[in-house]
Amino acid sequence: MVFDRERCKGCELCVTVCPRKILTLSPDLNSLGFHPAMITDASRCTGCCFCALMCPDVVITVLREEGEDAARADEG
Amino acid sequence: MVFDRERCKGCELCVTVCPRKILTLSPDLNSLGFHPAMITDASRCTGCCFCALMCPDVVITVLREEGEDAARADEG
Amino acid sequence: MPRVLMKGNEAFGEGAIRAGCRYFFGYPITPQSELPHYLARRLPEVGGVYLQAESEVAAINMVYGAAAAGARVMTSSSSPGISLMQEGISYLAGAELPCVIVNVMRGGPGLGNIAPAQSDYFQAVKGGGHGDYRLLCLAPSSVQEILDLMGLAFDLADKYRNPVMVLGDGILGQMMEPVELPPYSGELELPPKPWATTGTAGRGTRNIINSLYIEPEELEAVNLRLRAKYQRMEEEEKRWETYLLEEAELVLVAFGTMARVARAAVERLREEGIAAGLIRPITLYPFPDAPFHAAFSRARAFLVVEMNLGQMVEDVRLTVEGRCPVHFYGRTGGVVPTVAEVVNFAKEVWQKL
Amino acid sequence: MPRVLMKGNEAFGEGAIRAGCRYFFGYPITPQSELPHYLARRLPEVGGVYLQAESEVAAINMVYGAAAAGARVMTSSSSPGISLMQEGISYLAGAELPCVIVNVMRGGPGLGNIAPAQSDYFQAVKGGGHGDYRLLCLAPSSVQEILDLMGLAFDLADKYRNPVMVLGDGILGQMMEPVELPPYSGELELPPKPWATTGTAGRGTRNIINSLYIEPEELEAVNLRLRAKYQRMEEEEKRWETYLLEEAELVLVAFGTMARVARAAVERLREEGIAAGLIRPITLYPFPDAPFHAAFSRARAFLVVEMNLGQMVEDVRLTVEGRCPVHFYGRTGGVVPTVAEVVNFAKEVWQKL
Amino acid sequence: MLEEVLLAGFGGQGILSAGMLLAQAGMAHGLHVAWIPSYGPEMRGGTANCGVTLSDRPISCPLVTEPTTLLAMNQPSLDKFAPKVKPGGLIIYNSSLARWDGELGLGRRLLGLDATAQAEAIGNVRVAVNVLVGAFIALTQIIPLERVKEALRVVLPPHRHHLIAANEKALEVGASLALAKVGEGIALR
Amino acid sequence: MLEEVLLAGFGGQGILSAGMLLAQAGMAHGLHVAWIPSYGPEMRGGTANCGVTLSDRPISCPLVTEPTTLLAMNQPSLDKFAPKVKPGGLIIYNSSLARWDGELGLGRRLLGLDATAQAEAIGNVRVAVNVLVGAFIALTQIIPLERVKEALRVVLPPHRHHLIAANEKALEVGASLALAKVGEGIALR
Amino acid sequence: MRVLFERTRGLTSKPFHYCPGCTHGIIHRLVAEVLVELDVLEKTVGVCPVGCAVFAYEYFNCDMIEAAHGRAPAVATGVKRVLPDRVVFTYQGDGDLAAIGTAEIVHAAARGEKITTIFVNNAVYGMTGGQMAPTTLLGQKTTTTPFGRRAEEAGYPLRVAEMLATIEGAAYVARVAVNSPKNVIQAKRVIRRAFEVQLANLGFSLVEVLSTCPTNWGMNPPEALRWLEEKMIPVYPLGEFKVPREEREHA
Amino acid sequence: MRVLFERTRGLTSKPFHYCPGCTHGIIHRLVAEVLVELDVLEKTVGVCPVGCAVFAYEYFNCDMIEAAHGRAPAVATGVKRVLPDRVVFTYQGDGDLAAIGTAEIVHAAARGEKITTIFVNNAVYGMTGGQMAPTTLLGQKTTTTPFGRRAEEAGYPLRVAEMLATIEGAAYVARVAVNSPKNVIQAKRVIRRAFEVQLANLGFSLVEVLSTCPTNWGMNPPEALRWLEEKMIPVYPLGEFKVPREEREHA
Ligand SMILES: Cc1ncc(C[n+]2csc(CCOP(=O)(O)OP(=O)(O)O)c2C)c(N)n1
Ligand SMILES: Cc1ncc(C[n+]2csc(CCOP(=O)(O)OP(=O)(O)O)c2C)c(N)n1
Ligand code: SF4
Ligand code: SF4
Ligand code: SF4
Ligand code: SF4
Ligand code: SF4
Ligand code: SF4
Ligand SMILES: [Mg+2]
Ligand SMILES: [Mg+2]
Repeated sequence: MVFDRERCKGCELCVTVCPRKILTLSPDLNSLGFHPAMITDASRCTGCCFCALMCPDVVITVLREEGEDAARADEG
Repeated sequence: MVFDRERCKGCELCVTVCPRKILTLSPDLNSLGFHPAMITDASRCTGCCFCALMCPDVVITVLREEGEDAARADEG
Repeated sequence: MPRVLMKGNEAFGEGAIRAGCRYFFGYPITPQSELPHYLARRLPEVGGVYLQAESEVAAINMVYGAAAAGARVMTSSSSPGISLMQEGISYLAGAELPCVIVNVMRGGPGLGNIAPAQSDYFQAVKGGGHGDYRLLCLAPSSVQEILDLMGLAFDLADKYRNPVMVLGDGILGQMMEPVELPPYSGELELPPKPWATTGTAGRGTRNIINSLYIEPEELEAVNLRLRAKYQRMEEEEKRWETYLLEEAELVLVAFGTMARVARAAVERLREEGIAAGLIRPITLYPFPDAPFHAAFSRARAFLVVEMNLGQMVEDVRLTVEGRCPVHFYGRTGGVVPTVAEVVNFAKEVWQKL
Repeated sequence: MPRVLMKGNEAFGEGAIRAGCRYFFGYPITPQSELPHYLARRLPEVGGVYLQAESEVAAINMVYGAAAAGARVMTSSSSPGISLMQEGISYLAGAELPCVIVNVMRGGPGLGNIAPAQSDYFQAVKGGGHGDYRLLCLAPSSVQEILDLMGLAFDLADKYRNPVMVLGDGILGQMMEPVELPPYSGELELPPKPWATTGTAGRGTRNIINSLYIEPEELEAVNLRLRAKYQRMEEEEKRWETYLLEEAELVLVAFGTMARVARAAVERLREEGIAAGLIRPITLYPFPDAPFHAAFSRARAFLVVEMNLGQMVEDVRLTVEGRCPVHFYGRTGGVVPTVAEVVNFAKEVWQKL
Repeated sequence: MLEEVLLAGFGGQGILSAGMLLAQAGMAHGLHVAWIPSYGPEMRGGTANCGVTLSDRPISCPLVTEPTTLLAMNQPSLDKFAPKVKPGGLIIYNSSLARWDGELGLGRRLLGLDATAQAEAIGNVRVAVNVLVGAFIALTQIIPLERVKEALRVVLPPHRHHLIAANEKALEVGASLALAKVGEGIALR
Repeated sequence: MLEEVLLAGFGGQGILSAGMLLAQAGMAHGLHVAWIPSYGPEMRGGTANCGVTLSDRPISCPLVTEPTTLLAMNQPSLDKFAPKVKPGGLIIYNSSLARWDGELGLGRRLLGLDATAQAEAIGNVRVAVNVLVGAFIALTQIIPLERVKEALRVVLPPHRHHLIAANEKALEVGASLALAKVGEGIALR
Repeated sequence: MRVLFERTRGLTSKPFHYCPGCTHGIIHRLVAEVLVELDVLEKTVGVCPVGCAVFAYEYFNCDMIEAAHGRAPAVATGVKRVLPDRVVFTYQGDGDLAAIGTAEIVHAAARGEKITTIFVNNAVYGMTGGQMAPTTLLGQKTTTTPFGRRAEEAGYPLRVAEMLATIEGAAYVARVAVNSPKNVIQAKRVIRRAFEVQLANLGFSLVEVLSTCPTNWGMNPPEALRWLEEKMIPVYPLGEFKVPREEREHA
Repeated sequence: MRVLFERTRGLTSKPFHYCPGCTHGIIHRLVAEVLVELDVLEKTVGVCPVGCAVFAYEYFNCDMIEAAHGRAPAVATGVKRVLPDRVVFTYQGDGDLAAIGTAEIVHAAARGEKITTIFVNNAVYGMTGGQMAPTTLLGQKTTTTPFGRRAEEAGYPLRVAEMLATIEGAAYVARVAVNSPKNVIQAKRVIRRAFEVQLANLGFSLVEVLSTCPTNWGMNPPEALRWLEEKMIPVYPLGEFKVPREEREHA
């Protein structure tokens, strides 16, 4: 997961829709004056992209290590 | 039947819809330059008012002698 | 008298209510939206109707209907929306229907921006629509004056059976200033409108509201009747304010928001020993010529200052008719000339005299 | 050159086609409907598009789109329809899009009538829409000149990236006169429009058509750039015709249809020994001042004749600036002043000199 | 030389085309010409009229407000426009559909021709108006009748060219009737 | 005497109301006042600002382009507007959300107060802006602080009157902090 | 003598200016008769269009307002809001209502404005010389579709009644025709219902009336009746497209 | 590393000016992705509205035109008639399209104009400060319905998709929402279909997208998603209201 911090407006839509509840707002502010979103436990991310689909400011890039998907599937 | 000759524009809608085919255009012109409609055989008129219903210029008044309707009904 | 802090846009609305206006039809646009917001709350309180139209075109035609029905009615918008109303305004003038139209001007042309401007002067005073009509046009320059002129606007509209345009700008609309607001006294007794289309009941004759006269001679007669009205306006309705004009050799001319900047500039120029004065037209149509005639004896130059690239200056030139140089300083696109700019330009003019 | 009898409204259309215009968007209105009728037949023949819009508002915005796409495009209407286009016209000017707008003027205000008039002069030359923009405005006075000026109109529109208004009236639109019509030579080579929004393919950079500049300083810069264009128009594009002006002491001023009546009046006045002459502005904006300056040395009075209650006369007054009396004679509402009327009025002016 | 002709009648009588015919012929003959129709809602009333100006000098105002000649195809047109004809002017009317009983005054001259009847005789009632046009040409000699006949080819759309003969006939009939009436010494009232 | 105050910050910080509070208090104190907000699409950016003019003479132009005082509630506002403050002017900023490290020059004076932290201590983060307002009043003495407190009753809508105490507290805290800093001899940079 | 049919006092005595056989006249009469029969003529304000019916203010024997082209519903809204107890109607052609006035009619319906609209669909712009209307049929020749209306360039006929029937505020929407005595009788019944809906404050009501334009269709009046029957009704079916909710529930 | 999701090149790098959590941003992204996936970005001309999306010309990475308020369909028509082989779309809010622009959208549909309209319904005028829109729900409070929208004065919510689906020239009309990942995925599928309809020259296509306006609804962004789900969708049901004729026949 990569968050383009300076674009984030802290709207929490990603936080709301993440099925794993592993997103939250960072306590510090970006230069726009918003608390940017961050991931708390990247290892639990399923790569479902719900966060990116809902992010109105196209802040999020979702990346996977090759072969990672299978490893995560059993968590589901 | 009374035709307000000077209002008539000779459109023949009354002529077309009269079920008795007793209306026609007069050969002479009114002051608007139209051949006004006229009735050829008032005695055959059923008082159905189709002519008046269709006259776009509200030219026609349909009158009946009292008790005339019954007398005509058998013609129908 | 109680003084309250009021926003210009709200003063347009409250002024209308106190003038007996009970009907507002309009379409939102910045920088005048607080006016509909205010009336959406306030009109129901006084038994009136606030209706948000589907467009400015619909709004001005609803105004036409309500005016035809005999009501005191208004609309308001800002520059692009007023452009859309031009056909309707021409119809209102042609059918001789009274109403008040507020234009809180913004930067143009096109979508422009929402900053304050005065670049719709021509449209307001020369007739932005088709035909030989005129709008009576009022230009307040403070929130208090907005409140006061709205009352005048409705009275003049009824007096002349003509639409009245009240020209503001983004600053006048958005700013808050103290106003004196007497306690609200409720309904006014307004003069009857026997010409209104309210149904024939109790009247017998039919009333018709119309601007179609297929015979040129008839339409010309209507136009001449309208012109007679406009001439009466020219005789009776010219309004203006002057400041230090008596001894003025350099006469600034400005309206609305600009007149406040110009007034401060005049003060500053006087401090620097330059005999400056100010003419502030309050009616833009009819354009007040009297103060110019009063100024000619001493004036060595006029300086017209506007938030546009030179519009009222034409009416000044038409009034001055070459008797004296007429200079112009303007900023446009929503830029407001500062006092310092005006003073500097005025000094340049002065030095070249 | 073959001469054919052609209706003015058709000449607007044929002139446009010969100028390379292939797109027409408009809404029917008397007295210009033969123009869309003509183009509805003619445009498909030359691979063009005739589209009847749902309204004048839609039409002018379709013009905006077609112009943005780089086409030579026009619309036409008559007074009330032109009023409806004012917002769109302001947008076209603000976004610097070239196009041609024909107004075949009729009697106003409001619905007025369909008779010929010239009462939309102010609207055309002072900007009927909002903001500090200007339309280049051409006024033909014969069917031949309609044909010729349409070509000029499209060229000037492209040269300045500005809408051009061509003002006619009911007479010019409805009448037939002989015109010289060279054989139709097909497609023109038109200069490219690298700014047009045609898709980025092959270009790489994005083109944007816009009139929104949220920062006042930016919008002002755009307005100053527009003004520089208008100043260039004032330097390069003023056009006029004079008749017997050299020795004229009484100078008639008229445009369009009225100029023909005025010309006949000048002839009649000369026959009666009065040194009359004529200035016929062909560009109404920019207004041609040169012939006035040429006339000042001899002129004892100007007489402006219009089919309205006094509009161009203001531009004449602004040009004359009090050097000489400016008189006005006008009829309105679709009434056309006769030669006799103009002669009589001119004689009255002359006697009082 | 200036002729300002007003042609007027009912909607279906070919008034506008007859005016164009005159204008086209005048142009071909080297005259300055202008043609202007009445337009707009008037058509709803079922009447049509147009003005044709023929002149040897450039034409100032193409509006025909005081015609030098009126060609009136029906009663309403005759009633409405006859009083507007210039002093000394000419009025030719369709006596099949109109009558004039009153006085005219101002030296105006009046000629009635049974144009509709003549056209029916020719076999096409729509050419009636050209009976009046032919008479006008014959009485004023402003354009050779041949020019007017040639102009039919230009003014009539191709699918109407089969009517050229009937129209030519109407022009001729009108011309000869007019000349005959004048020749008979019948004063034009 | 002329104060042109610019108040600026994020959308939710009560900037516009704080400006109205100043204007209302100024009016009650007999001053000429004017208040003007930034308006329009700027709001989308999440920032808000307004200008308040307080003067003993009629106010010409109510636009505040060169403020004599800036009250900046966040970093973007401080960065954007500090350079526009008049020479010798005053800048009070919310040091909880903004820092100023650079030089100012032109004799401008700078005071940072941890307004957000103070407001949290008072128990309502939304009153933070009034910490700056209180400081402004204390440093300029342009209006008695009592007037400003009274104005709260007028400016706050009735359903917000329960917040009056917190707002008064914020004004007081701001005033005393400012006086303390000045009293401590801390030069306003 | 009994009077079976006479001119209604809902019309003035002014002769119509319409072309011979133009069915605008029939529709005028029906509206006028309904206003008289409902006994509301004296409290009615009518709004005329720009179109051939532009002079309707000379014919309807009640207070009348001439509106700008397409804007009658907005004008009527202004009147009705000021005078809610009056009967307000608009009389509009298909250029007026379905082209330039589209937004105004849609939003009068959306607001459930308590006005009645008589919408005269004659598939053409009558007054201005027979140009294409939004309602012109495919293939129909007009002065601006000289080769017949082609959907590819000029789009499809707009079915106004069907479109407005989707709008909640529209209480009553129907289409009738005046091409035969039977249809005229039905048309009057429907027009009456439309005004009754207004009188009952149920919302917006509109009656689309298929009408002839012999002049611009290039036909004689009886042919025009037939063309309406054979060509228009298949594209514009007659019927009620929306009835007030109460009635729907009882249906 | 595999990229599961990244910013599309259909958008410029310019950060959106929208309020935090405003779903205009999601819709922008979907349109941009579709244009890239259909490989038409370079031949696309977009038309922006006046409304919060007024700056869309800074975001879509293709040629863009700023239209007057409500007139985008007319502007797009002008473009498409000149450049029939280009892809032309309008992006419009509910004030822009369903109020002032009603006539233009209805007639673009009636003409079967080969353009695609993305219609963002957020039940409010966002840009101008939260006034009532034609789509505002009954009871919803806005700055011009301070006591909640009442049908009696302010009329009923306008169902644009249903209304336009009655129009013959409208080839594809659908309503989607962007309040959940599932709906966003569906929205993209529908937007893609709409552009495919244009590419296949089948006529006019419109996708109504239910969108949030947290700022003017007075909610935080997650609450706004919920309000859309619970309040808007019941009034504005999702689905396809019109599909191209061929597909209907195969259905
Ligand atoms: C703003 C404006 N645009 C155009 C016109 C010209 N115009 C007058 S009536 C009309 C159309 C008439 O057609 P319709 O509404 O169908 O009525 P009909 O004549 O067929 O009864 C038009 C385009 C006008 N008067 N005003
Ligand atoms: C002619 C005109 N009228 C009004 C406006 C003001 N205006 C700008 S945007 C807008 C409405 C925006 O609402 P919507 O279309 O729903 O878009 P949103 O902001 O909600 O996305 C209005 C009324 C304008 N710019 N031009
Ligand atoms: S990709 Fe899915 S699981 Fe991972 S952070 Fe985003 S929403 Fe949560
Ligand atoms: S959805 Fe996007 S903008 Fe909103 S908090 Fe998450 S990353 Fe930031
Ligand atoms: S009333 Fe009936 S039968 Fe009698 S004339 Fe009329 S249509 Fe014929
Ligand atoms: S329908 Fe009326 S106008 Fe037509 S011919 Fe019969 S009476 Fe005359
Ligand atoms: S033009 Fe058509 S609609 Fe108009 S009056 Fe004539 S027949 Fe009727
Ligand atoms: S006002 Fe509403 S629609 Fe506009 S950007 Fe903000 S949240 Fe989005
Ligand atoms: Mg029609
Ligand atoms: Mg919206």
